[in-house]
Amino acid sequence: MRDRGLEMGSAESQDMAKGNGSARLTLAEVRAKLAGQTGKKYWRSIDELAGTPEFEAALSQEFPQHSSEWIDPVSRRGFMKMMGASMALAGLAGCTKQPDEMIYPYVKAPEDLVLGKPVYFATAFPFPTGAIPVLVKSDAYRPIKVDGNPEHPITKGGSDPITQGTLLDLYDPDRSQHILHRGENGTWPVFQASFRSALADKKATGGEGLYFLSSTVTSPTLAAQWKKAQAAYPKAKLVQYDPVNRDSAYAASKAAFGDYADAQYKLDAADVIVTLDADFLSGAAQPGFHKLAKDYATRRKLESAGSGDYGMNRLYAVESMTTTTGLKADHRQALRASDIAGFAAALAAAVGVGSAPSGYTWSDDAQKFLTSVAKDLKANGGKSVVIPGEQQSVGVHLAAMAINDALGNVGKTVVYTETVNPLPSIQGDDLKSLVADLNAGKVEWLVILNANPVYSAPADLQFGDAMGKVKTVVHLGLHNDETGLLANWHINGTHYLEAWSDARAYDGTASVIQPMIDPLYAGHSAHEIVQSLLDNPDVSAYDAVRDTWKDKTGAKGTDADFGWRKALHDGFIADTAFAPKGGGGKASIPAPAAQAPADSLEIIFRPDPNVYDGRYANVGWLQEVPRPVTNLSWDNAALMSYATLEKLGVAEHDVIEVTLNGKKVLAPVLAVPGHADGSITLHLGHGRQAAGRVGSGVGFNAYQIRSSDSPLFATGATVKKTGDVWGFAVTKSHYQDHRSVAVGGDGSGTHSLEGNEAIDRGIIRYATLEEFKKHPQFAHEGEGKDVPEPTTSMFPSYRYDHNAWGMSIDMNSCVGCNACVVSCYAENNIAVVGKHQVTMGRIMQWIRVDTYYEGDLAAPRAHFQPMACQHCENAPCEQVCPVGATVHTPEGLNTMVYNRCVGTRYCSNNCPYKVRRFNFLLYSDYETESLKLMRNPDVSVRSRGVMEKCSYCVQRITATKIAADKENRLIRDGEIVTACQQACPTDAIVFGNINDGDSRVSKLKRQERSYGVLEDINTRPRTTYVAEVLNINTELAAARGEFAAENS
Amino acid sequence: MATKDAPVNDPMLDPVTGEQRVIAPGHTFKSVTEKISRIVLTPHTPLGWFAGFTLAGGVATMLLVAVVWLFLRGTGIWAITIPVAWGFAIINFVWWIGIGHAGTLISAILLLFKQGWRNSINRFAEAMTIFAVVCAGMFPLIHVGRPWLGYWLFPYPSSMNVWPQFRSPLLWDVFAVSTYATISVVFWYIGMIPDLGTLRDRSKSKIAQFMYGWLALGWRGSVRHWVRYETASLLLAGLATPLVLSVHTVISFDFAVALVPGWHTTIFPPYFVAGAIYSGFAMVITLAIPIRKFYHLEDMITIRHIDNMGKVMLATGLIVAYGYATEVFMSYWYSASHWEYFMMWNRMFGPMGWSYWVLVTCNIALPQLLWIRKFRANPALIFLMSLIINTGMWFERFVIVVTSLYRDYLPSSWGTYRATRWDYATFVGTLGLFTFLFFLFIRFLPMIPMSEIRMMLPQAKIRPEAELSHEAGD
Amino acid sequence: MAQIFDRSSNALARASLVLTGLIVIALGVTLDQLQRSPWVTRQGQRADQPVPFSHKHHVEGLGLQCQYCHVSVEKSSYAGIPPTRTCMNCHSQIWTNANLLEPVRQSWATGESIVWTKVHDLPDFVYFSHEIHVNKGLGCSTCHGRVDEMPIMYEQNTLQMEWCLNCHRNPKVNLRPTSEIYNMAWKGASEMTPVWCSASDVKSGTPTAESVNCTTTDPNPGAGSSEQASLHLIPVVNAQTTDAPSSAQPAQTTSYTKFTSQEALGDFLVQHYNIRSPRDLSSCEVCHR
Amino acid sequence: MPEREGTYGLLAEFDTPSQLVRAAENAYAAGYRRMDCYTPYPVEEAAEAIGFHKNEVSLVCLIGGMLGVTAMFSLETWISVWSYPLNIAGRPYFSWPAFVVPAYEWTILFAGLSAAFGMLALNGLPQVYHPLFNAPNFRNGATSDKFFLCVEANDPKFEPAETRSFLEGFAPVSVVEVEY
Repeated sequence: MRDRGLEMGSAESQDMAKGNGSARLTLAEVRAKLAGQTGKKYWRSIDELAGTPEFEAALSQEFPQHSSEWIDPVSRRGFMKMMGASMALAGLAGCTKQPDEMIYPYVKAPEDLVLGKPVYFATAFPFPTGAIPVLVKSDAYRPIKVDGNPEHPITKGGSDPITQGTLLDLYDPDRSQHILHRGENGTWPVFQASFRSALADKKATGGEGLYFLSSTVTSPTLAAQWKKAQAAYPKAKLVQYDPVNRDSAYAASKAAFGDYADAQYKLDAADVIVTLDADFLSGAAQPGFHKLAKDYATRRKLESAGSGDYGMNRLYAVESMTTTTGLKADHRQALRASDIAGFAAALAAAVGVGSAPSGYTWSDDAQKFLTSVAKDLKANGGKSVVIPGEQQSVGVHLAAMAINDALGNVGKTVVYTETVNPLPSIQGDDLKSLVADLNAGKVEWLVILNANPVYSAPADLQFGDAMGKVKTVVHLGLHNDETGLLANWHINGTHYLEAWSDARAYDGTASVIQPMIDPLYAGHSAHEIVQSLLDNPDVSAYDAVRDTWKDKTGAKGTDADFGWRKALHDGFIADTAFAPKGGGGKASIPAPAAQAPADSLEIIFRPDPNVYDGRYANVGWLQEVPRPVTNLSWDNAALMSYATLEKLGVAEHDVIEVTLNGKKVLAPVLAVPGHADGSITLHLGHGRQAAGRVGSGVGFNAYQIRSSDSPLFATGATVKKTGDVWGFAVTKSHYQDHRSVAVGGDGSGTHSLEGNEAIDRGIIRYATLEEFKKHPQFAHEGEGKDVPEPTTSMFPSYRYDHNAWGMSIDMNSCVGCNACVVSCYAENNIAVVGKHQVTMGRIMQWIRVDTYYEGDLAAPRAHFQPMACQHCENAPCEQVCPVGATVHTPEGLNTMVYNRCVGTRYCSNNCPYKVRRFNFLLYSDYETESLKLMRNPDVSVRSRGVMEKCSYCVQRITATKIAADKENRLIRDGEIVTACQQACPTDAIVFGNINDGDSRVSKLKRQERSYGVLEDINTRPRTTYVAEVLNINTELAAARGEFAAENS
Repeated sequence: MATKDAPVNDPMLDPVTGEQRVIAPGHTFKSVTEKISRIVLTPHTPLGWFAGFTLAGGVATMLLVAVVWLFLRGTGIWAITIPVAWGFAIINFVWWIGIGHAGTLISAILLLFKQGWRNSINRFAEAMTIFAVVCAGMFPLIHVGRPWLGYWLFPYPSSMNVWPQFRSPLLWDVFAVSTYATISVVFWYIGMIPDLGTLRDRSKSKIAQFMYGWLALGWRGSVRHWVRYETASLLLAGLATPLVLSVHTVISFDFAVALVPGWHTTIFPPYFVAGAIYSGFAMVITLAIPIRKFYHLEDMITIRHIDNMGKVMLATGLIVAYGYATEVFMSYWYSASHWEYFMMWNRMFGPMGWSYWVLVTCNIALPQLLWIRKFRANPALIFLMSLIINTGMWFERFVIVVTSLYRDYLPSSWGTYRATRWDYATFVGTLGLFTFLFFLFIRFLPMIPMSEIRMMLPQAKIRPEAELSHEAGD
Repeated sequence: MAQIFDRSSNALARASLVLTGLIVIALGVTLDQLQRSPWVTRQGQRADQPVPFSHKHHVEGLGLQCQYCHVSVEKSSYAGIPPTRTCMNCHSQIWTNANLLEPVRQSWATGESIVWTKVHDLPDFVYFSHEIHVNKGLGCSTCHGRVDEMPIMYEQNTLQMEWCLNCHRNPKVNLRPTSEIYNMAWKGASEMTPVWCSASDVKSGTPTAESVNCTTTDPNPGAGSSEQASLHLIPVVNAQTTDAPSSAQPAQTTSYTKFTSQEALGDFLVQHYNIRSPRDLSSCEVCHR
Repeated sequence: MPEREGTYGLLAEFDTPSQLVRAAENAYAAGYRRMDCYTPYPVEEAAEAIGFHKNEVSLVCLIGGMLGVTAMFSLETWISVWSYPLNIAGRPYFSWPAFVVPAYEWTILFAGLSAAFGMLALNGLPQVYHPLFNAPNFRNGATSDKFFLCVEANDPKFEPAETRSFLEGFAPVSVVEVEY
């Protein structure tokens, strides 16, 4: 196995050299090694379509997968279906009887189980940036939905795509299911025996040569266990490494405080927010995302009626890669990542700390931006905050600290606490020294805990080869991944929903992580492994965790377990939040390195918004859900601005060879509006070799050119055109508007056609705060923005006299993070269709976040619009359905009756919002066992040839109605929560009864800013949008000539 | 039409009117009967027929394969997607139905207008109608996601207590098309009964006699029968006329009733009908010219016919052109609707604008040649023109279906459409099926109605007593 | 020239025409019948089960409550199929070595489920909830028939959509007091079997089960057949006991109405149980999601 | 049908329609009623000659049409208003404008079928066996190029010898006796 493993390694490195060149053979090899089910349709088609080079080559022909069709099992089954179909055609369908179904009752039924009623458990999802407290819906003890814990002070119920996606991660059929020893099946006892005997030898030497390499340790218990172990084996070493880590922040805090510290921002108190490449609105990659997003949004809901500025905050963003944060910002300045340190220093100087960096020159716009931001900050001392980017240099963090300190924000909008992660460390340096020890042959036992360094370590470290020098490598992980395949021992790990552990959230509040289900494949957790170093090796994780928190979860009166049970019930342990450190630390801003020459090309490495550093590469939902900003599904790309595109003389879809200090990678080009010129962003986490059937071979592996010295961004890259072309699965068409003014364009040719149209058509309506104060009715002024009278129709309107369900979406709060989309996938059993189908435009998601770019695509403003079925009262789709498969309910839902649908697709044609989705092929997976466990039992799984769409989560409505009817009462406002609403971290989505004047939704609909999309064609949508209001800095706007046009 | 430029001694010119004759001179009841029935009753089939028949059969088989694959995999094998959820299937459907219309028009409307010249072409025009409807009717069924549930579109007492939804134009189609098919077949068959009698009486082989005998239902040409028969034909014609107009109107409703910009327009019914006749006549010519050559029917299908059909095409072509013009006018200026405006701009200059210009060229520009009489009188040229027009009319439907759908209301969900090999296979396959059926028809049924030709011979004129007595004398 | 056909052919020809018509009609009728036939619906068919469990014996004979086995019928959409333990509660004492019960003991010993064949099998896209039906006054026997008289379980009704709709379009014909849900012999109100009901002044929020008290025995024998009677002597009983089958004792100081027709009773219950309107109940999303 | 014996009638064959018409006219004048002409294409004059003027096909057609429209329109109304009323796109249950189209189609369908089958029925077709087919020359010409006048034996005025000579007065190609 070792040798074959090395072959693998070398084969891989060749492939890496060839970038995403034909990796098929290796892939096949890897898959052969993966012990998992095979031939499951869904997965088969996925990895067939997942953008392997062969496939891409075949894209030119219309139908790539046909070659293989006849031999795959589907078609054979297909033939049976065919027979069935033809019988049916003979008119027998009405009379074909369904086969016998069996009932498997319990032998001993659990006491508290009521079949058919879901149970909710609180736990937490340990993410490197801090625990995300969640509430898990469990049906017959199968977790079927993960959502934010509404009672937790930090998330307040919000979640994010990754948290939602961890559900599919749990049921991923490609998870490693066995312990492997040199490729053969091993057993836990055998491993323990050999491990302990090894330990016994090491005891004498204090654990010399015993190394642990773990992903960031998030569990205080694990930390405690390790500290005990360290005591027992003083010479043993623990190295933590995640390719996306917080080294800059830690280094900065170490410099400032002499000890590691975390910054905790309180945006509810901030009137002015300045981000220095900090993307705090896209997802969990930013520590405290949920709280930050929620606090940010509450200050933009304009609900504090009337007076003054409505308590609205103002957001300035400086960033390199375009992010939702930047696009939501009132003012945005794109800068190369390498310039931001300088900019931060300059900003600091402008507000009176340190001195402006020498030799830095700013563009005119940037200069104006700098001055007015500084001015605004100074004007708002104590009410402002500067947030440095996690993926920015130490300098930026120190500058931010200094500015916040100078402005007196510390203690008000930002506090410093001890670190959320129990064992903070500078991971990059530790990894380097580990590799040094590996190469020096100092390492005898290397135990890798939930990390995948062979894939994700910086290329220059050659981790794979270094690891080859170790006698025994043990790999614990959910998947038998690139690292596992090279290890002597692979131990299948447990998912966080399967095992006991604990973790701390943003503010330090600790949560106990409790298992929702028995380990599906009898996996083992890091706790067990570390525990086996101690003299009581068999202490279970449960006991360890209880022991950690015993004094916080004490007895109450006679009830010994009260505190513990409360902690489990609430999902967090009361008052375990950190106390703020005093003062802002003594941050001195280091002089930034000289500004990189204007014509140099820099590469920025960022975690992928969906699959993060690659650990979620096999989660179909996350692969398929289009990334924010780029709308790119199933791939990563070399992201750059249109200007850079021209400068490099390449076009979108071109495959280029990016060379960075000697290392090369092939990457297809995709333009990103507003991206900083002269730099290319590469998303990490793609190009996996052994992720599984979904994730393997998707995209290219950016780690191949990442170096340990400059892991965040690096200047001095060169680019070469290869002549190949790559088909992207971009879910929104993006054209530039080349129309002359005469035919409705803007004549510039640099604006987005879709964007211009969206504004002209009144789909997007917004105003600046000033305009809003002048014209509160702005959302209804101008052509195409008036609502037809009910009498416009030649028919009398239908009366809805009991409940009338409706939804309101706040365009100000929506940050386009896609949490709602993934949540909808989980709630409604939505199928993953694979790259080819997405490319053809057949993505199945019921809700999507439409992104419209406005203005010059070099520095655009964007608008995010969550779009799902609008449940029009005059639903165009219903009228044209020949079989009445989609009809209106007495409560105004536009229901889709799957089992009545014959699939004419007429409804989709006639839907002006194009929110209907059609099962063009058999998309739902009826075979894979693990996925059956995951499905929501209250929603039908749609088969081939059937239309589907958002149902306002009718299953939840019906459940609530039954509950209410039993008690002969009306449904309370807020009693029904749709899946998207539940997931939304910013409460942008509100659902309820619009006949009830006091319901939140009807209050929102009464707001003057509330408007319906395409209302003027008299569809009477039940979903309405609250128009956006921007709190712009008028001086800056004037200076930069923004909003010249819009001032209506 | 002027006669001077035509040579006076041309036998095909009527010395009195100077017009092109409908039938070449010198034909008797017998010769007509002989000439037409021989084609069917001849014991040795021409090789050319076999060749064509086999070729057509082959292409039809491709259709079969395509459909089987479709049922195996689902409509996903086509290029249809969101937003373009209708593609080739519906385009072909409309196209074929349109072609069918000429048959009914010739047999019904021209009958009502007492256009004698129609007689020699109406039989195979009707046959063409039926086969076209067969090809068309297939599409609504196979294009749905779950074809095996197609019967849900008919109102029948199901155990689910649910019924079709009568507000949907698609359901109107079901009734329109099924009615159209039924009536066309009946009309066709009724019209054939006397000729089947002839075949029965002229065929030598027992089997032929037996088959034609049954089909002729024992027709014996009683004048009483003839009178009822004539009434029935007239009534059927009278019914088929509004029917044929309604059918394409209803089909245009599929689009006109929807709210998609480019579909939602009131001018569709008339210009769909005109378009249908346009393409229909084109197809009649496409068929007539080779047949008349192959079976030497120049006497029955004369230049007069071709010329007239050319005129009809020109006329309908102009109506269609007017339709396009109106569309442009309405969307660019008159409607003052942003949706309409953008739709038309996009249709002409969007990524798929090329298809619009193809259609303009084939349907408006080139057919202007039909003004030239010489052109109309030249079989080869007009045959070519008919092909061009058929292409153009196919593209008209492509433009309507695809270029309206792929960019409609919400810019975020604009898409595109790239036909797959299965789209093409299905379309070409129907062409095969159509010709396949047509070959069977010309081999086993009289493609020109003998009884009606006889009626047009000069001998058919009842002459007064006097001549008769003299005639009786010798 | 001779005739091609002989005389009889004429009759044949005409007959065949007529016949074709008849055949088409016949075919239609057959298919229509077929889709409703037991062959399709399994109505009345007795599947062979691992254990020939007799509801008749357990319910009629031993008088077991429905809920003793189908525990979640009032709490959840599933009525619940009893775990092996429920069987063993008794059969560890009685019939401990009956051959018929071998599968049960097997299951108990091995921990493997007893695999029953589903008798009432709705399609997967139909979402039926026992909970709401039982709580709104639809008794077991309404759908399942006289289970207490079924030695082997079978499907009493077709469970086809049209059958469901019959009731959803006109619930009152099947409504009964929630206290009578488990009464297998319930026949509805009639002259012979009158029902007395009293609505405790219903405010919103009173659970359906408690909003109405009903009894099948005249609450005031004295007052004879008086339609209305105000009672002060009867001791108070709370809703729970009125829920018990045919509780003889209605609540205090409530005026009882006597119902002698299901029509009238149905109307009363529809009003006091807040049964949704037929339009609401026959809306698609009620059963399909 | 009952076996009939003897003569069906006398069949005179002519070459031209004109001769036929003349013969028919005279025969009618001579008081013959039970007779019929057989022609390879419709010769209205001949029908006139033997006194056959109007027929009922139109009436049948009309009835059929009315049946069609009523059937479909009431079906639609019943389904959408009573059987299973559903709120479709906020349209009223009785959306009569939409119901017109199918009703219209069924009008034509029923009318057309009635016209066609009515015609056949009134003509007594199918009748694949007919005594005339016994005539040696009938099937040679009746459906191609010859014109026949048949005076039937059951005509009161029919008198074999007399009628034959009467017919031969019109210079027919032949006069043959047709057996049942």
